[in-house]
Amino acid sequence: MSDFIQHIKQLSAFFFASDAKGMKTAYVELAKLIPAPAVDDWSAVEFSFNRLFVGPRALLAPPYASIYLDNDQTRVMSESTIQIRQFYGLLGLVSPWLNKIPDDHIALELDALWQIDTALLNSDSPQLRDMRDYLLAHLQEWTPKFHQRIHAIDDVNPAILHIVDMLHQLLSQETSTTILKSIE
Amino acid sequence: MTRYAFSVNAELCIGCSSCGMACKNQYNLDPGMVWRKLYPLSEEIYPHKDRAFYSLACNHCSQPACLEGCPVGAYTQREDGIVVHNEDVCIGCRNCLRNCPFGAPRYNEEEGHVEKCSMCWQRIDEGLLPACVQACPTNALTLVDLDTDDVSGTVQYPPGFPYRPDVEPSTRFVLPVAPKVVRRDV
Amino acid sequence: MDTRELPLILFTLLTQLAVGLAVFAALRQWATVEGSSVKTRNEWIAILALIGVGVVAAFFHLGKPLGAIRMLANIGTAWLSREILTFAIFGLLAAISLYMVYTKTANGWMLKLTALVGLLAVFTTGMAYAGKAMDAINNLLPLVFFMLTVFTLGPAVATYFVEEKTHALLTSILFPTLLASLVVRFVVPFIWLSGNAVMNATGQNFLTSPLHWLHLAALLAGLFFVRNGKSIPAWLPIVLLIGELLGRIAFFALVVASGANLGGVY
Amino acid sequence: MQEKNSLGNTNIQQTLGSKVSRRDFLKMMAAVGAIAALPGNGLLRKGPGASVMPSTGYEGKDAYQVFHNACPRNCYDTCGILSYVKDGVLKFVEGDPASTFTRGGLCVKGYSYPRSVYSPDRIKYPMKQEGRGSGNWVRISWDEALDTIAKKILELKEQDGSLLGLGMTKYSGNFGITHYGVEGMMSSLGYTTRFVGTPCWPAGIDAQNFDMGNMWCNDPEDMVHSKYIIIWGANPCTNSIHSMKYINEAKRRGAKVVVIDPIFTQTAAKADEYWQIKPGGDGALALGMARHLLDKKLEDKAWLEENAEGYSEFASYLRREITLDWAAEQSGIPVESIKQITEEFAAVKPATIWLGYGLQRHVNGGANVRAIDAFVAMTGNIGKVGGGARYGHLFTWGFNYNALVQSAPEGSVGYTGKTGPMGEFDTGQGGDAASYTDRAFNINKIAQEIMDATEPPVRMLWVANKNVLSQDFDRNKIIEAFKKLDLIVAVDLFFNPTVEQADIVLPTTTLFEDWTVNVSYWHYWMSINEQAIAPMYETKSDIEIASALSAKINSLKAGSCTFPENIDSKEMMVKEFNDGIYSLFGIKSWEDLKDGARKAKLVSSASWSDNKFGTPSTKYEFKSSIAEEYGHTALVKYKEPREAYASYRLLTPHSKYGLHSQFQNLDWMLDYNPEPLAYIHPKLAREKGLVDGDTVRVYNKTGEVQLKVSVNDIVPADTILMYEAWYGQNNPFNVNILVDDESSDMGKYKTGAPGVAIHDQFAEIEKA
Repeated sequence: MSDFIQHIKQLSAFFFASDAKGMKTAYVELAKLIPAPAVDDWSAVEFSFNRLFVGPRALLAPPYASIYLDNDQTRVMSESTIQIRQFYGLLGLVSPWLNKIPDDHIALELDALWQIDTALLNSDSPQLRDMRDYLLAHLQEWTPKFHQRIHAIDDVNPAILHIVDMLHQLLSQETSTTILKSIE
Repeated sequence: MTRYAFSVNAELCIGCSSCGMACKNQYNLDPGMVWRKLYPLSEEIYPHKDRAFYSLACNHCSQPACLEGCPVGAYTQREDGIVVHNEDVCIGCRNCLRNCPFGAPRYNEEEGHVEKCSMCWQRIDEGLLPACVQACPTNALTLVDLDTDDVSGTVQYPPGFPYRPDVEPSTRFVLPVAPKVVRRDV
Repeated sequence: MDTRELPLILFTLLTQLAVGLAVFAALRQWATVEGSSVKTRNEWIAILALIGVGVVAAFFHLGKPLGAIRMLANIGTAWLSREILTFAIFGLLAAISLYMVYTKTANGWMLKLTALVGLLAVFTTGMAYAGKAMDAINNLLPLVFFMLTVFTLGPAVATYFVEEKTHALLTSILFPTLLASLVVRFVVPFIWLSGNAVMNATGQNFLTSPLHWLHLAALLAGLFFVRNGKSIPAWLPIVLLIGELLGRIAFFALVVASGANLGGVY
Repeated sequence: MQEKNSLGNTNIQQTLGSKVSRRDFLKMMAAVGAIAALPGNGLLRKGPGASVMPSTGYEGKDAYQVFHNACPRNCYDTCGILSYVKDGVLKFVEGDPASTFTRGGLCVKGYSYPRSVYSPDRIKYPMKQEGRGSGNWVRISWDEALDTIAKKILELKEQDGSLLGLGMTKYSGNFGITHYGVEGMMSSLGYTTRFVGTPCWPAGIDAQNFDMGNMWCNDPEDMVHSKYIIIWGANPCTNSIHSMKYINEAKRRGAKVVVIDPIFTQTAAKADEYWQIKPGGDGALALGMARHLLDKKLEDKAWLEENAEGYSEFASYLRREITLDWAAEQSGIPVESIKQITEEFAAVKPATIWLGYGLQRHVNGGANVRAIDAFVAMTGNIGKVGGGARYGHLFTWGFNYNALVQSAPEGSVGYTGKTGPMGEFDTGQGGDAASYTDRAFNINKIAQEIMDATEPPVRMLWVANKNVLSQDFDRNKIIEAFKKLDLIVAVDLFFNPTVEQADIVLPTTTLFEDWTVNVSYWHYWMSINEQAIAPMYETKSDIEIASALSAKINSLKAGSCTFPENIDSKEMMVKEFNDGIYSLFGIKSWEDLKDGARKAKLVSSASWSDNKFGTPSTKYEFKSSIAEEYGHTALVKYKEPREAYASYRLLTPHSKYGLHSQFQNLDWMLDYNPEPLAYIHPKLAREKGLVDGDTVRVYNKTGEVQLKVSVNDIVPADTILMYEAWYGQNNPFNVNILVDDESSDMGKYKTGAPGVAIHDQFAEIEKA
């Protein structure tokens, strides 16, 4: 569990990175937990990262949930984005980039998951568990498509592929264990 | 009594497409989804290609074939004649596509349901015009009440539109007029 | 063609085959003096299986399969609802018939009733597919087409369940049906040509489509090899089945909707 | 579906049973005490006021906050917009019902606005390209971006002793008044190189200034009073859709409408009569019509007597050199038609001509406009309600241009040669009285000017409100010229061909994220543009960029920039208003505009209603000394059209689905207009063996484009028509690959540079 928390925090940090340095820091942290391929050229990672998630060219894999959950895949800030904002609201949380960065940005959603898990460490509230289940299910609904889309793109930097694979694997595992628990 | 209908005046229509885009804008339709659009008249009907149009969406028929054939009752018709489709009830059997002579219902593959023009009944209930009608810069597209408004001088079945008295489409039309043309000889 | 229609192609074809088999199972029972002694168990198993597969297939044409049960909601006006209902009853009766045949308690009336409801179900299908958007088939043609399929595939496939001597009975039905089917299906597209723009376009589509001509070829082959008194070759039902399948694909793929011609001359 | 509404995804129900339903959510809201916000990566503790669950679709007017906005695109109609906002998100837009001109409507472009705001493809952050055109971009902070830019500017100053090495090109991407802050930013840095003039309408502006002393059209709403309307080279059905209702109304009241255009436009289809004129033959036709007025003695002698200068000379010129047969020959319009329409036009008053911008995009465009003006003047329709030679106006543009008017820092060195105005909106006021000025280059010859520039060469280019590589002429030449530049900075919304060639891109706000005020060059309404939503990502308005750059460069070297360091668009907008504007529009304060668009209080809907003209003679001048000064004939005279340089005329007018390179790239627009087409006449199609949908090569000396053809009799057989547009980054289509930078005759006088002969272009066409 606590390992999972660490992963989520660092994954969130990676997707939040605004430059190669930030990507490297998170990557190195994650490498401590799960062995990762060595990276020699970090600016190559950054170029690739920006083509996928940042711009200025049209994004190859926009990092926003609504793009994968809605039929409308060319609009951000949709209803489902606002629902995630409401969800943060229920947790008593709010994005500092309200109405600037869509609330369903992957890094923010992972951060929310991290916040819940950290809170659960010292207080086991059934409601919090329900909300964790919801967030996890929500992530598990779109991140596989996100993962798939990135894999469909030519010459994505291996470091980024490693990260999205890791994200995919962690969330899938966590979801299955959660479902098992919920069945008991 | 009130019987709402669209009136499409092709003489006044300037083919600007504002009506169709106003509709997408009002309901934030998915890309690719179109409830209202312009249908250019073929040269047998109007002598110049792409220069005369019917702006068409749902014709809110008096005997709606969509409603009659819908197995789940997703369609209802209001007192005022507006045919409303309920996406939540719809199960996407597309039988209405097989029945509407005007191709008004559109299938949304992703959502697995059919969608169509609602004549903006919520706006009408608020005393507003449908988004498309409000958007029309020349009053070519108007909302009429067939029970009270004078629609003489309009036709129900113009060329370029199916003759279907069996479903009684409510839309009324005015035909386009072509100008005198002086061409250079080249 | 629109692959979304594939489930319906299967549904209509398989259920019509099922009804055809039911009719002949009942017929044989009725045609013989001592009712239940005739062995029709395998037919009824096949019939149930066909209905099952057909219905399962039908689910796949829905955008929201989970809502299928709601399809009974509009019995009042929607032929589609009525179709679902009658097929449900047909399925039920077929199950009962199988049970009775199995337990040797079958009586002719029950089987005849089942066959009758089956025909009724095909009737509702015929009405349901007379779509108002499709000028070419907004009439009794779907019903005619479907019934012809019933009386083509029924006797043809039934040959697999009966012994040689009963072939005569089947042939006596199959031959005229094939003849009628061939004539109707050959003539209709030409009649469409003389109709309005969308009917004409439909006619054009058919007359230029290999699907249509292969279907006719299958029927012709049938006529050639089905002779009174002669037995039906084992491969023929397969050919006819394929023929009907191609014809059914054509039916779903080639009919033009009037909405496709807005702005054009009708 | 129910679950979809409440949870945004249905599968949860399957995966976790019905654990989390809408109801549970509300329960949770009550149950869950806010967790202490931990030092995570982003999410913070939320303040009070948890909002309710969202729902879909239209929720009724009351569910939204409504803001006033204004469409700032380069368009006649400049529509007031109502923006409906919920949860801080723009949901949909409508027209501002307060304006009788737009009457609550927008256009196909305006209704697509929510798509551009929330397109995932928007430029989000300042970014730096490692290797121009390499596609290798790194995200940088605003601070780093401005630092790089400021240092480059200081370096140029160091190197050249002036800032003339810094060039700026900007045009009509956003006509909001505060966007002149871009020019202001340049002025506040010193004397720079400006790409001046306009690709749009300069020849006509000069022509009307020579004739009447200003470009000043009647209120378009008074066309309802016109008894005869000639729409000459304009296509309002596409480019000013809200004007059509007035023309229709005039028609309903019995007016005759004639459309003169090389193309059978949508507007032509709405006319009583359409003339397919030979492109560039407009002047000849107008002079022929004028000659016929003389022959039939239909001119308004009294008015001419009173109000015209040089008329007799003009009349004798007509008698001496113009015949109807010649006019028919030059224009392609038969003599009989010319006679008939001329007589009909002269027989009624008021009668009016709407001169479009298309007809002056020729090497003889200005001369053609003067000839048409002259015809209207002869019939005595100038200064009449429902009459006039309508072209455009800047009557309502009398703002302070606070953003624009900035003085150069102490001791700035600049250009000492003679320069003219810096574009059509340059009110002449402003700048300090220094002997130095900016260096003015022709905006329409950007490639050539950059290539030829010396002492100093242009080393840095600032691009704002402009997509140079889509909209400027001879695209291939521009790519070459750009190689001479050390630093290109592009400020934009989307990754367009210009951004592709930039070294630094700065993300800018949409109109919904900024404050400004807008007026039109056609109608007389003014609309405020409120900030309706927070700026997405790290976008900044032109004003915010200017003030941030000012702060940065002054921190590096004090006294380098005079632009206010802490000012936002709203403050700047407020400063734009003055008593002149207030009294013209009859408002007490700019705040009044929050109730809706306002119309100027006009003495008369007619321009020049008092017949006091702005010319030296205060009369209507058929003979203009100023025209002569600028190298044109003083007298209104025929000017030869451009020689063809290829087999077919190429016309590249505006599309209804886009405005220059904006809108057509949006997904919704592609639903209605998926791809570019070349329109050719059936006769030409037969000659070339082409049918609808064939792909063709259209090429000439400047380049080649490939696209599909539509065989269509709206074009003559000697003409290829394709609409200008940028279809987004995956479609290289660009008509300006085929348009050279040949100048039109006029424009220097009022806009600082001549226009471009956009419609004097020629090309070949072959099956690809």
